[in-house]
Amino acid sequence: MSHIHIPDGVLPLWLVAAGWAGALILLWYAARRSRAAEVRRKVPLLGVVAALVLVSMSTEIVPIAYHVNLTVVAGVLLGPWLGAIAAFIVVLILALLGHGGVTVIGLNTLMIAAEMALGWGLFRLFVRLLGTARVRWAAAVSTVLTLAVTTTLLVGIVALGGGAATGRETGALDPNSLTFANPFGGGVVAVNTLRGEAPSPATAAPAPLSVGRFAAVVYTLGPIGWVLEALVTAAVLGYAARVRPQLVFGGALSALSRRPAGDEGVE
Amino acid sequence: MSPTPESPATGHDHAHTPGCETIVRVSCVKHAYEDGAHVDLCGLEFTADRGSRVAILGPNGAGKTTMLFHILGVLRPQEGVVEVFGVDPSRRWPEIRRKIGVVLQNVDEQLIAPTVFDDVAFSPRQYGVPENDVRDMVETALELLGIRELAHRVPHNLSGGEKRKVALAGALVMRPELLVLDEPFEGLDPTSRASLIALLARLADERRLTIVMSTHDIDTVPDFADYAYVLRQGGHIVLKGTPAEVFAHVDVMARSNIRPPLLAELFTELRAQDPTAPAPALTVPDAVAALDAWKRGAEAK
Amino acid sequence: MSPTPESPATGHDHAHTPGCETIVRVSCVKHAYEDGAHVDLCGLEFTADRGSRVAILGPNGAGKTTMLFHILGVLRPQEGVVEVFGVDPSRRWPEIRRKIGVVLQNVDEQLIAPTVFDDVAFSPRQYGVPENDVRDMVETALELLGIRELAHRVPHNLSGGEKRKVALAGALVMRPELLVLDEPFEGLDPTSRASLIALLARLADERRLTIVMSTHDIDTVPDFADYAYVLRQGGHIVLKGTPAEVFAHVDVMARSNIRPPLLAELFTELRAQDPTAPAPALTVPDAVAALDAWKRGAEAK
Amino acid sequence: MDVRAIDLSATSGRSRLHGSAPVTKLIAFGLVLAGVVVQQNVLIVTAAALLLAALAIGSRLPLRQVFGLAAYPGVFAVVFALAAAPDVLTGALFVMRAMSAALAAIVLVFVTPYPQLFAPLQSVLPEIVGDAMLMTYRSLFLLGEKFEHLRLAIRLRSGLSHGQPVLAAQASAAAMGSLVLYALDLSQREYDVLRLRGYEGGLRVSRQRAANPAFDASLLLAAFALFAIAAVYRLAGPALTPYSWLPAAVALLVLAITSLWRLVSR
Ligand SMILES: Nc1ncnc2c1ncn2[C@@H]1O[C@H](COP(=O)(O)OP(=O)(O)OP(=O)(O)O)[C@@H](O)[C@H]1O
Ligand SMILES: Nc1ncnc2c1ncn2[C@@H]1O[C@H](COP(=O)(O)OP(=O)(O)OP(=O)(O)O)[C@@H](O)[C@H]1O
Ligand SMILES: [Mg+2]
Ligand SMILES: [Mg+2]
Repeated sequence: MSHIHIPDGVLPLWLVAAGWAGALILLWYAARRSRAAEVRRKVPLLGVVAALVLVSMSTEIVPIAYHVNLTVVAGVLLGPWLGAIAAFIVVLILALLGHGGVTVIGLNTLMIAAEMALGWGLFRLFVRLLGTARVRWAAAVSTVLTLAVTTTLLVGIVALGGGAATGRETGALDPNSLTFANPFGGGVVAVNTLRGEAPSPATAAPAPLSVGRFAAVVYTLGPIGWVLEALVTAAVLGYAARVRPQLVFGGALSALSRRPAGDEGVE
Repeated sequence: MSPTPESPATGHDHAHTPGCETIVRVSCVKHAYEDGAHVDLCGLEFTADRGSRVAILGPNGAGKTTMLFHILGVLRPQEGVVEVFGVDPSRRWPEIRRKIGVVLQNVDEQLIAPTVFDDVAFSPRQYGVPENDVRDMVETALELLGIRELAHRVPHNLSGGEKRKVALAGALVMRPELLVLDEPFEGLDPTSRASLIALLARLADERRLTIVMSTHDIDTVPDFADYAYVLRQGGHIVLKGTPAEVFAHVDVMARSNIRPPLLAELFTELRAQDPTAPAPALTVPDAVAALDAWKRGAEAK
Repeated sequence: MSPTPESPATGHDHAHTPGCETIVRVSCVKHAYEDGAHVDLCGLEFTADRGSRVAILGPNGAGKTTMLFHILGVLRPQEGVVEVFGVDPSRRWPEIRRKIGVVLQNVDEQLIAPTVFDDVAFSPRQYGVPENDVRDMVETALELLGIRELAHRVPHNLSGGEKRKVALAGALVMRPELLVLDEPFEGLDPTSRASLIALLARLADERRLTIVMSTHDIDTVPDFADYAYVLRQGGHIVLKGTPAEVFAHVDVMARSNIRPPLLAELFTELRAQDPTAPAPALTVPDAVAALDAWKRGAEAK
Repeated sequence: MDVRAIDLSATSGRSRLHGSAPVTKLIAFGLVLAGVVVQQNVLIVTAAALLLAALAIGSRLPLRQVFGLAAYPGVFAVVFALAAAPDVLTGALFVMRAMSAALAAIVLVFVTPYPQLFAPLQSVLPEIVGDAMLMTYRSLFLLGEKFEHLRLAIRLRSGLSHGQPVLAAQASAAAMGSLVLYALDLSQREYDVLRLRGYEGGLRVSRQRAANPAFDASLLLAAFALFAIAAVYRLAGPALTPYSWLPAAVALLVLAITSLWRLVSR
């Protein structure tokens, strides 16, 4: 997931403000758009899926210190509008844990909401193209594509932020293991602010950002993370499709394993 | 085929008979789940009168939870009639929901608010009760269950028994007339179980509360229930009556995968060996008295 | 203070005595949870010998699950000794894990594959058993529990009793020597309970399987267990012995919030009324025989 | 999970900070954050960080967790500073800014239960967002526990064994899949529960009130003073720079006294 681990007080104020404005507008709009769904159905679903993303982030796949994010899974289950709300909640709680600054909640919300929406759209598309029998393939391909696109989005933000952009989670690594010794994390973080030198922060010289170099590293190393995420997403969605197919193919809101009773349509 | 403690209920006619007001009626409801599982709650009619305590027994997967869900209007009958307070709960739940308190099988998932106080206050607040009255209602409910000191605790730090009491407080806070419990004793130790039974019995008497519950714990049924219904695999209701009446049908019970309570079994076996043995007693004091009398009778001869 | 059916186990010395090999030993283990809850499993020493079936009793929150978690090496004792197959499970779990099968309290949380077959095949596959052998092992395990027809069902859609059988098949598939069960009867109907007991008893006899389980269902203990341990609130082990020995200590049991089994209660009360009444019998056939003899004795006088 | 430790501290702590009104703490947090973000003087930011540390110590928070979490954004800031800062002072400024902002947020969550933080936000956000936030809180603990048990079951069934990365990864993915299914079924059961309990939108929590209004007032005052000093330094800039050791020294003194007090009154 392209979750920006930028501490408070680093990004330029206008970018932070624009992020907040964009996120709040999205949130209001999303709340309006999802008004059709019954409140008693969407509230628990939102809570459960947001919690699911948070829980998945706090654990790692054992042999490699990689933590999944399940944002594509969340997107597939929630759809784009509820996804935006879930994104905000996830980012807010992470910020209160010190993961990403409080001021960048807006930008992070936009990033994750985009990821969920894209994952949802692409998964729908590929399921239609490949058929429901190849749900694993559809999940994997749409995850890789989603992450590729959102990484590009991130590069865009870095470019916008000018020299001030900094460390982020690359999508392939557990943030807790992001140390200097780590070639991956260190590389990305270092390179985005370096010019000619080797990508080691220890020898880094102060210099403005090179977006080109940053992008080069992200696009060469990023795919490892995308593939891992794609494998997990494929496994999870494949499992879910096997046991509760209607939830995966119809979205969790559309699917009712039993008819809602009498007083539906409270809103 | 089975003892029926009352004439079969037909329609609403006796809903206004004082002292025998039928609160719940389930009549040959059929339900098919998506994956093909069928539950046909036919056979005898299920009724619960005001102030009575009714236990639903049956093997795993018989359809006890399905029946309770129909009573709560969570499921809509595809066939058959469900009436609670005279209306169809699956269509007109909002009209009757204030009169019904519910504790489901998994209490953990039923506690949704962030603190015990807020959780118990959940229903009154949703019904628009003013905040001051809400406070009084919540305190009364917590008091009733003896858990006032838990008010500001967080649900996930409570023990299983405490969670169950909080859920019960949340179900009782609106002073319901009907209480629906799905396996309320699961996972409780015998002493907690006994105190929960005593509490429910007291509530039922004080408030003329009607209680409908499903359980596997046969030995608590004689202590607790006025009436018992027995479901067979597939949902068929095969027995109804007072616990003593029901447990007398050892053969029917066995076909429903239910072993009679230990004491009933003991007395039945005793009688098989010795026809002079006393009739089944279902609670320990009754049994002691019966056995003592029996032995004295033998001595006297 | 309590009956001890064997001399206290000290060290490994008798680990090689045939017929009395100690498989599990828990000796004054103390555990403090993060939130400050303390469980001190002191008092008597807990041991389980090869081929024996041991029940752990105690009120809610006494520390039964905590004790089982220590036996499984999930928790590491801050004080005291835990030995399973002669080693400390929290440090050397990989050496002994093939010999141990586990079914936790909530079976829902153990279903990890989308079909029953894959779920049961989980452990063998993790050990790298060739796929052909895996198939045989899984079929044997399913056969054993009589659930072959479930092999291709989705475990999440099964009833509670069926899920438990699947979990048990998963625990038995590697032919373990020790089976650890946390409240295996919770939520099962009495007949399923009885058949599970029969199955476990058969396994224990056929395979000399050692079974350690916690339970609230006191009435099944006499049928099932060779030995019973009673925990008090806080974890103290206050009683150990055969079920008959343990249940004779009504006073100690009561202090552990445990009501004696119904039959024990019945006989105790009977004796209080009439001192000639027979000594407690714990199973129905025994009780019938004892009562019959008692009454005959009275007649003869 | 960090969340559980935080929740335990927030709901069971007995300090004065725990007892003050959540709104007070939120406003104070906003003031401190604003002061830190506008500040250009590293010593002033350091003073803020020291004062926050003193607050954490004085409130008997679990220090290892608090500082561990605060150090996490610090690592990112250090990396950034090493790479991008023109001089040591600016680098130190970035690090101190990041750490004191994070410290403020972390102290806030360690002394205020999440629902109490969400409650004021609820009034400014769309209803569904507020309700979903509260629902997330409960679900987080339900799912967290569930996932722990799933992983435990897998471990006991010999999954996640070392030396077999592919199998272990497969087992992890299976646990994740199982968790997703449980989550979906849970949301359906919660739907039933909400309906049975009469939910029609608008979850409410009872707001915690100030145990000691005087303490709340002084907390606000202190936060405002911090913000004011920061603003004054930002505006008056060079003129005040020679005296910027003063706030830092005062903060250090406060920290020392608090630590001593805590050691003594253990
Ligand atoms: N959501 C569901 N989807 C599909 N089938 C279901 C569902 N819920 C229950 N069933 C099936 O319906 C039947 C009745 O289930 P129900 O839960 O009512 O039984 P129960 O008597 O409550 O059993 P238990 O004693 O185990 O709680 C079972 O065969 C079960 O598999
Ligand atoms: N993960 C945990 N964190 C904190 N405290 C715990 C935890 N697990 C158990 N405890 C506490 O430890 C004590 C013993 O709990 P344990 O689960 O072992 O009891 P038990 O005998 O299995 O109870 P039950 O019959 O309800 O299953 C209880 O007071 C409980 O609150
Ligand atoms: Mg049920
Ligand atoms: Mg337990």
